[in-house]
Amino acid sequence: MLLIHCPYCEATLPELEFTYAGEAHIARPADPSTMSDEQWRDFLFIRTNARGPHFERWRHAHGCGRFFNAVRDTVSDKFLLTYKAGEPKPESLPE
Amino acid sequence: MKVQAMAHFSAFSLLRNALTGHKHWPAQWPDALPKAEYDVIIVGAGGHGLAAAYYLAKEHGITNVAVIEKGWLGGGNTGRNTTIVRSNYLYDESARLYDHAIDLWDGLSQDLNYNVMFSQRGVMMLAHTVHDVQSFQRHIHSNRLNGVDNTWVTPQQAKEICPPLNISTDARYPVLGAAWQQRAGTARHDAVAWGYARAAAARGVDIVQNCPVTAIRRGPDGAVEGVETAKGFIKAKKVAVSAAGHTSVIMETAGVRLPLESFPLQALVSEPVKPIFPCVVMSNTVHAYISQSDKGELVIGSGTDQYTSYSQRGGLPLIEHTVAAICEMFPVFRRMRMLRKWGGIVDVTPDRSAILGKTPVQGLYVNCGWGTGGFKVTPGAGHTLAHTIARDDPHPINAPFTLERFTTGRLIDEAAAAAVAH
Amino acid sequence: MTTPMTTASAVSLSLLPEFPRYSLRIDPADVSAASEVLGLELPTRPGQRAATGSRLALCLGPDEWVLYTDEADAQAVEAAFAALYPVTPHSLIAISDRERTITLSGPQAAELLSTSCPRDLTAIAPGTGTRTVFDTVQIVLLRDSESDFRIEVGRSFLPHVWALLERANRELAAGL
Amino acid sequence: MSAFRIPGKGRVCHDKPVRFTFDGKQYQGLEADTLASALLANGVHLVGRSFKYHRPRGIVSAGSEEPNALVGVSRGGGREEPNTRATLQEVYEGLTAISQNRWPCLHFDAGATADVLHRFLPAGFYYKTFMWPKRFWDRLYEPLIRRAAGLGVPPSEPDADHYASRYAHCDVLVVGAGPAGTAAALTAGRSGAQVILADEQAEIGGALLADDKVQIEDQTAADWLSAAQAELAALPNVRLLARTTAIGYYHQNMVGLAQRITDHLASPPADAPRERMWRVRAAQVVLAQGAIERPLVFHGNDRPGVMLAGAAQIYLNRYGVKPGKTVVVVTSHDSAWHTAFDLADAGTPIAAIIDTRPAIDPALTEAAAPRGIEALLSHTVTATSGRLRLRSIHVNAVTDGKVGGARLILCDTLLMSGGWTPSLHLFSHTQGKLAWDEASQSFLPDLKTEACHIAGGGRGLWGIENALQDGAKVGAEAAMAAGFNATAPALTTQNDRSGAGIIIAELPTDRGPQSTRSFVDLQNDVTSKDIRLAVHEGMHSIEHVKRYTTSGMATDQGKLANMNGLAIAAAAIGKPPPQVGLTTFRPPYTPTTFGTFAGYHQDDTFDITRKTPIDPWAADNGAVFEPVSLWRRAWYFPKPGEDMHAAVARECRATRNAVGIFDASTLGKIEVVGPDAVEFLNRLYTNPWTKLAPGRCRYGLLLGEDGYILDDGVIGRLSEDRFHVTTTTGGAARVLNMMEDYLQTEWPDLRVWLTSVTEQWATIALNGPNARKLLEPLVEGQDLSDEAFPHMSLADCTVAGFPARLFRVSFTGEMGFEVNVPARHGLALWQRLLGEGEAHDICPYGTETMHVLRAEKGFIVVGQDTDGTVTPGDANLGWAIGKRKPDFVGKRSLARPDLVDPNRKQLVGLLTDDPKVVLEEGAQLVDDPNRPIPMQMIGHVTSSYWSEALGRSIALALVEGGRMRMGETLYLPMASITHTAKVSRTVFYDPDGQRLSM
Ligand SMILES: Cc1cc2nc3c(=O)[nH]c(=O)nc-3n(C[C@H](O)[C@H](O)[C@H](O)COP(=O)(O)OP(=O)(O)OC[C@H]3O[C@@H](n4cnc5c(N)ncnc54)[C@H](O)[C@@H]3O)c2cc1C
Ligand SMILES: NC(=O)c1ccc[n+]([C@@H]2O[C@H](COP(=O)([O-])OP(=O)(O)OC[C@H]3O[C@@H](n4cnc5c(N)ncnc54)[C@H](O)[C@@H]3O)[C@@H](O)[C@H]2O)c1
Ligand SMILES: Cc1cc2nc3c(=O)[nH]c(=O)nc-3n(C[C@H](O)[C@H](O)[C@H](O)COP(=O)(O)O)c2cc1C
Ligand SMILES: [Zn+2]
Repeated sequence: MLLIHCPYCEATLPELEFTYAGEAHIARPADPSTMSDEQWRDFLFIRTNARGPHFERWRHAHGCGRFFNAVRDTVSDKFLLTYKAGEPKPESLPE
Repeated sequence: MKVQAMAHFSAFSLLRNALTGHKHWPAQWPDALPKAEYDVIIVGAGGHGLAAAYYLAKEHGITNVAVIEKGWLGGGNTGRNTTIVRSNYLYDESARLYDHAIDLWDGLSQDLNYNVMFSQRGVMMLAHTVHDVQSFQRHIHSNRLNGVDNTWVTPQQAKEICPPLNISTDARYPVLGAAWQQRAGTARHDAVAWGYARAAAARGVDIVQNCPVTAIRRGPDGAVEGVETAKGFIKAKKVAVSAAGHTSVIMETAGVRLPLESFPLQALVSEPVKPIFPCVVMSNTVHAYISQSDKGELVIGSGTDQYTSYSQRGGLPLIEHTVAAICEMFPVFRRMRMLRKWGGIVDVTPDRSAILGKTPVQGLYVNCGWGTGGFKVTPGAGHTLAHTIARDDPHPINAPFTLERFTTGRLIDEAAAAAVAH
Repeated sequence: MTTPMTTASAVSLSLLPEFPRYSLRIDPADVSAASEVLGLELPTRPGQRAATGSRLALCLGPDEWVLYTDEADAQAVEAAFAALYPVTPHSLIAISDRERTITLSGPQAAELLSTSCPRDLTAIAPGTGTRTVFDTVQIVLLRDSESDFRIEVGRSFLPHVWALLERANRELAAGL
Repeated sequence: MSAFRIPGKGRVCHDKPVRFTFDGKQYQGLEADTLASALLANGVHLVGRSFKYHRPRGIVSAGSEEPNALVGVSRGGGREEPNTRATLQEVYEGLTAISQNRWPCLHFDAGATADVLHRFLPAGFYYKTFMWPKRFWDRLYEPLIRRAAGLGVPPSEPDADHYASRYAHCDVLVVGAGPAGTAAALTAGRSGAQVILADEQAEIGGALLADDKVQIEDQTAADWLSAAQAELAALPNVRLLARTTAIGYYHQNMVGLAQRITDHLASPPADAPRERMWRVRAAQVVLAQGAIERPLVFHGNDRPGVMLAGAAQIYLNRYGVKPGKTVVVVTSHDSAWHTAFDLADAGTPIAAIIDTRPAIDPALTEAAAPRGIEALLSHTVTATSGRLRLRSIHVNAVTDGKVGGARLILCDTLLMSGGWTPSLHLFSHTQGKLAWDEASQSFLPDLKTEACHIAGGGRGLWGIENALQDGAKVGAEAAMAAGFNATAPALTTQNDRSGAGIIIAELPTDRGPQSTRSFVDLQNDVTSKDIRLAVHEGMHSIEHVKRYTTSGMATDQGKLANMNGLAIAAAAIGKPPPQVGLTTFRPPYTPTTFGTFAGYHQDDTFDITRKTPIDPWAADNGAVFEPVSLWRRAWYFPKPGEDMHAAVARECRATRNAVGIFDASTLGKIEVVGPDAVEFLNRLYTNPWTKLAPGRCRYGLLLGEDGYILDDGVIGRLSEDRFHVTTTTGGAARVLNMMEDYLQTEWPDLRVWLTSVTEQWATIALNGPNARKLLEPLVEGQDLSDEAFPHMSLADCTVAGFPARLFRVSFTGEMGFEVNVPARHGLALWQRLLGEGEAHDICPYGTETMHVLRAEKGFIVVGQDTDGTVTPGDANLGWAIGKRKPDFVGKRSLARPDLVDPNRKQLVGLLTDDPKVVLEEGAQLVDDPNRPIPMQMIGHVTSSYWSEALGRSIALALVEGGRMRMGETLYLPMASITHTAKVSRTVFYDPDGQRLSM
């Protein structure tokens, strides 16, 4: 069971309060109708599935209710960072 | 072409070797060093990759083949699954593929000259809700018209087949009936990998272990040129990636992004006990899957964790839930003990069906997306993948399992239809 | 469910009758407006709470509070927020019947909670509260003192939570 | 008192005899005995049979690493269990144990023929055989294999016990309470840190429990331990957990502890759980698991009477039990010498100490001489004899690597020690890295991935003083890392028998490799020969060796076998051990009952059952329930003598002819409030919302971004900025989560707030021509006439005196109302309506009738008529799409090539040619039933009922190009009959909707 730092509650809390919400920074296109079938497929289905640091979303569903972003190493399952939704993708990652 | 003599396995050869102290068994597969070039390279020595190599050699006469494995062969999901084999899938495309596999399973021991312990002890899928009943009936009718055996059994019949089952109507998830596939069952996971490896090696295939493929190299025309590995570059005009949970990482190096996510899937075994569990029971509603192996341990499968991971670990809460569900369905097991639990990395597609075929890159083939349920299809996947590689054209059976379907929307959504795992 | 009595209990459990309760959602930038209307400073950190008279507000998230009051005051609260809406839009929803409240008191109350609540209860100071889970059920947990807690639980989840608490309470009483 | 028990010695209660039975024979033990120590005290070594060859086996160890002494234990009432380790099970009055894996009895086991045939049954033999004739596999070979395999007999009755769980948080968790762990806990505890100290033994103390020579701080080990125990028990910030095994080290310092609570009690209190799972989250973890002694591998090393030397020391000093009458020790480590001395001092003759080493600390040989012990250095054991108990051994000198002639030594007990292996199982669970230590020929902890510390024997330290001092130091480090001020006390000892040794797996032998039977994995009967065979056959990875031979896969998970197996495999492969490496350790550390994992999730609390406020009435009135997601819903209300069909037909009739009342409380309800609420719904749902007037409601359809139907429900506009959204029962949580997701991450600029009110409201639906007549007199504040309150209206008002949110909607095609009242009033309102309804022939109906009535009207049920592959167009819901909206969730997907294919499956009605035939839901449709199998299918039945109103069957089906097939005959081939049906519209009843205002 992971421990997750909620950037809104500013507390590190048990995974049972959180739900995973898929890869982060995949913004819904502003005007989907202009997208080709391939572009739309990429938006819908293509994922990085990174081995190593992975940018992903979580929701503190049974807490403050907020969606937020996280960087987690998918090899060790360790969180490197969490940050609020809407904040830019961090340029560098902590060790 | 160096073809290794394969000692014939039989009770007689076992007897003969016993008398000479088992000194004369040859290696089941030699430790190959990679050559500079092959006709075909298969990345990943899981059951699927090894089977593809075997069928390339056996059915297409292509023996200048290497299977390149980053660790030890069979150490991926092939070596860590709950070994359930069945073919009662809903859609025509799936039913054909999985049933093709069952046809190959039946007789595989003899074909490979390796006892893979394919045991048609039957698979029972429990219906706990009215919705389950509707869904299973849909499967049963569809299967019948597709020539796949699958029948409805009442709770009483289910209990006769599987005596430890609790069919009390007071249960939180009462058994309202079950879908029963008699031809389905289990096989010995390790033996499948080893049997294919040995038979492929005997036909000249090189199996290179401890050799991670780090990238796929493409030429100026975009076509595949070979693979970069920990042991250097190896040339090949045809490369097939069959690396389960790691597929997207490798394919990315060829510039192909896939609709895949890799999740932890856990399984566990109990201490070994005398025979108590005659068949396989699956409950999708509570996410628990159970059978008893020939060695006597209960083999139990769980669901996937919520987050992607390559750690082969998985969390405790899920296991607790699965074990609780098993105890609910089989209250006599509460005093049984868990001996060991482990995780695998399963590659899941949006429609929970596989991707098996050509890719946009010339000479690059992919076999992935089997998620929580690709052990059962090992012979079928290998067989059709070999065909696809050899002819550079899919076999009719795997033709629908393309990448294009994610663009067109022609999904093969078994999960949406039934929320079925394994 | 009527208030059940437990035998051989280590912690005394009771079920409160329904009382006026609201979910307040408002933009964090507008909190002061809501505080003014309510006559109490709404805390802005999840977990904190503030009270005045019969009114108690617990901050559950950056833009979410749960408000408690009594029957006599309910109309006034609703009216005040209704008046605020045209100026400062927000959402105030009556949820008096959505949850039920269980009180736990006794020196072993925290221990009882720890049978199914994954939170570190020492980090929930008296006078604070939080949303969390008990077993697989979402709850709001309020700590009133070292040894007094309240669990707010969705009413259809109450029997499950109650059954678990009773079982664990008997277990605590058995002392093993 | 038996010949093997030393009066007054050890920590057992000599004045508290306890009777128990083993294989039906009664024995006496003492309180604080384990079953193993009690059996040994009675001279019983033979306790079980091995897995494969059914060889007689005795007690080898004194801990959880025991591979042989597994017994069945039962205490009645489904409290029976296989494979219990006699070395951990404490005796209690009345304990009943039996031996396993033997037939007809332990002393004579027919299964032992496998032993005679062992040459034909090497590692992996089954992969090579049993293939011909093919059909014999399922019928003969496999059943035979299965019967021979397995160990104990599984329980046959449901377990009567219950299990518990606990979450705990602490600063320092110490695993293992030997000298190292105890000192660590004391040090950390004194600093004020919250400490948990867990040990799987019945008492804390570890090695100290079995050492009566060492003095700590000028006290005997026992006295020091008592004082330490007392101090720890008195510290309020320390929790001591004996009989508690750390089973797994999970992410971020969460450690699972399995506590055994009642298994040692003769009569457990009723409310006490049998076992408890602790999920401990620790800031710092100290692993002080100690070390496990390695057996030696030699011909015949598995006979009853062959035991680990350290175990014998425990039996002697902790339990006051002598292991046998005449003892020989074979070792490569000093520790076994001390065991021999202790035994000799306690009066057990030691025939010889055989040490493989040519030279050792002279102090040892000097200490042996006065005790009359013959010390044989540079010697080896090459054979043993004795069937059910050791009788003699062959001892040979080894000179320059050459094994000399054998000498026979008579003995009934052979104690062995191949050195010690640090216990790093839990450390390995964290994927921490191990480093090979050449000197000790073992793996030691290296790179850590978690905040953990290893102390004592676990990092290869030897000696009580070392362990104590290391434990204190590490305990202080851990406490400091957790933010406390701690200082390690200097703990000094006297008479600490520290020592050294070399690691040796296989003893030198004069026998040919083919004629030895030297066991590496005792339980699974894996011999050194098997391991070499595996390597010879190309298994060059230790993981392959493990799986091919099954070494390390038994219930002790290789605690005894792995290092010896590795040494032998590495030699055969020709690589040093660290290059070959170990197999992966996995949880649980020792086998743990399923009950412990399940915890409270058993019987009534296995899973949540959500019930509506009206459920008690339904239960009292004979409802049959069905589970729908977590809810239980009333399915139908049979009257005495009615079956489901009759009850549903009656409920349908009553609703169509008079009025039916239905509990719809489980429907999801979300209040959507804010200036941008309408915009939000426009973006989310397919329908247009801008023009919906306050007081009116509309059917809403929600898609996933992939274009498939996800949910539906009625959405009412309460005021300009306020909507009441309903969802399906199963979809409630999912839809709210999806709404929050879009709101928070895609459209944070929208000023909208969402609140779940599912449970706030009890929802009662009234449907039928009498619905308004019944309701009208009870409503205040709203005119119910068609003009004032037409179909698809809503209003806040009062119903029967309760504040209510009233909808005029219909899911049945009859005039319908849905009354929402605060949940506390739901039951009262229901009863009131039923009472008032008597005059209007009211009838309660359940979900089945609801399904029939809506199917008659062609209304879909999401999840039944749709399955995650169905678009609005497929479901005839194209009308629900706001054509002029630029975008909504899922819109773009609807334009994908396959989703505009005219031949997609579309929802149609089906009327069977025989009106009496009710089709099976899920039945498949074909257009030509005479094709061979596999037959091309073109659709399937999604809903099918007997329609009481129409006096015939009706069905809905998804059919390829269905809308173009109106009137076409299709076929439904069943197992023994083929039905025919004509494609029809989906609306079967009252197609013009006249009844809505009747
Ligand atoms: C716990 C669990 C239970 C399951 N239960 C069932 C079940 O009951 N029934 C069922 O049908 N299916 C089940 N499955 C799924 C099934 O195990 C898999 O679908 C199947 O084994 C996949 O086989 P494979 O050969 O494609 O993959 P694997 O066996 O995973 O083989 C892929 C190989 O590729 C190698 N590889 C990866 N990256 C590289 C690289 N860069 N270079 C070289 N080699 C590489 C890996 O090391 C691995 O050996 C289960 C899976 C798990 C984890
Ligand atoms: N024969 C001997 O003389 C002998 C044998 C063993 C150890 N020793 C001495 O003891 C010293 C070791 O002391 P130590 O404290 O490191 O080890 P220890 O063996 O004294 O204590 C380890 C304790 O950890 C417990 N344990 C192990 N795994 C556990 C788990 N998963 N969960 C719960 N409990 C678990 C064991 O029950 C044991 O009580 C050595 O240095 C050695 O000198 C002597
Ligand atoms: C069907 C099946 C049966 C197994 N039975 C046993 C068993 O009896 N004993 C055991 O120790 N492990 C058993 N395992 C688990 C393996 O030891 C191992 O955990 C698994 O292959 C995953 O590998 P890993 O744990 O080395 O990562 C079994 C695995 C499978 C797939
Ligand atoms: Zn939060």
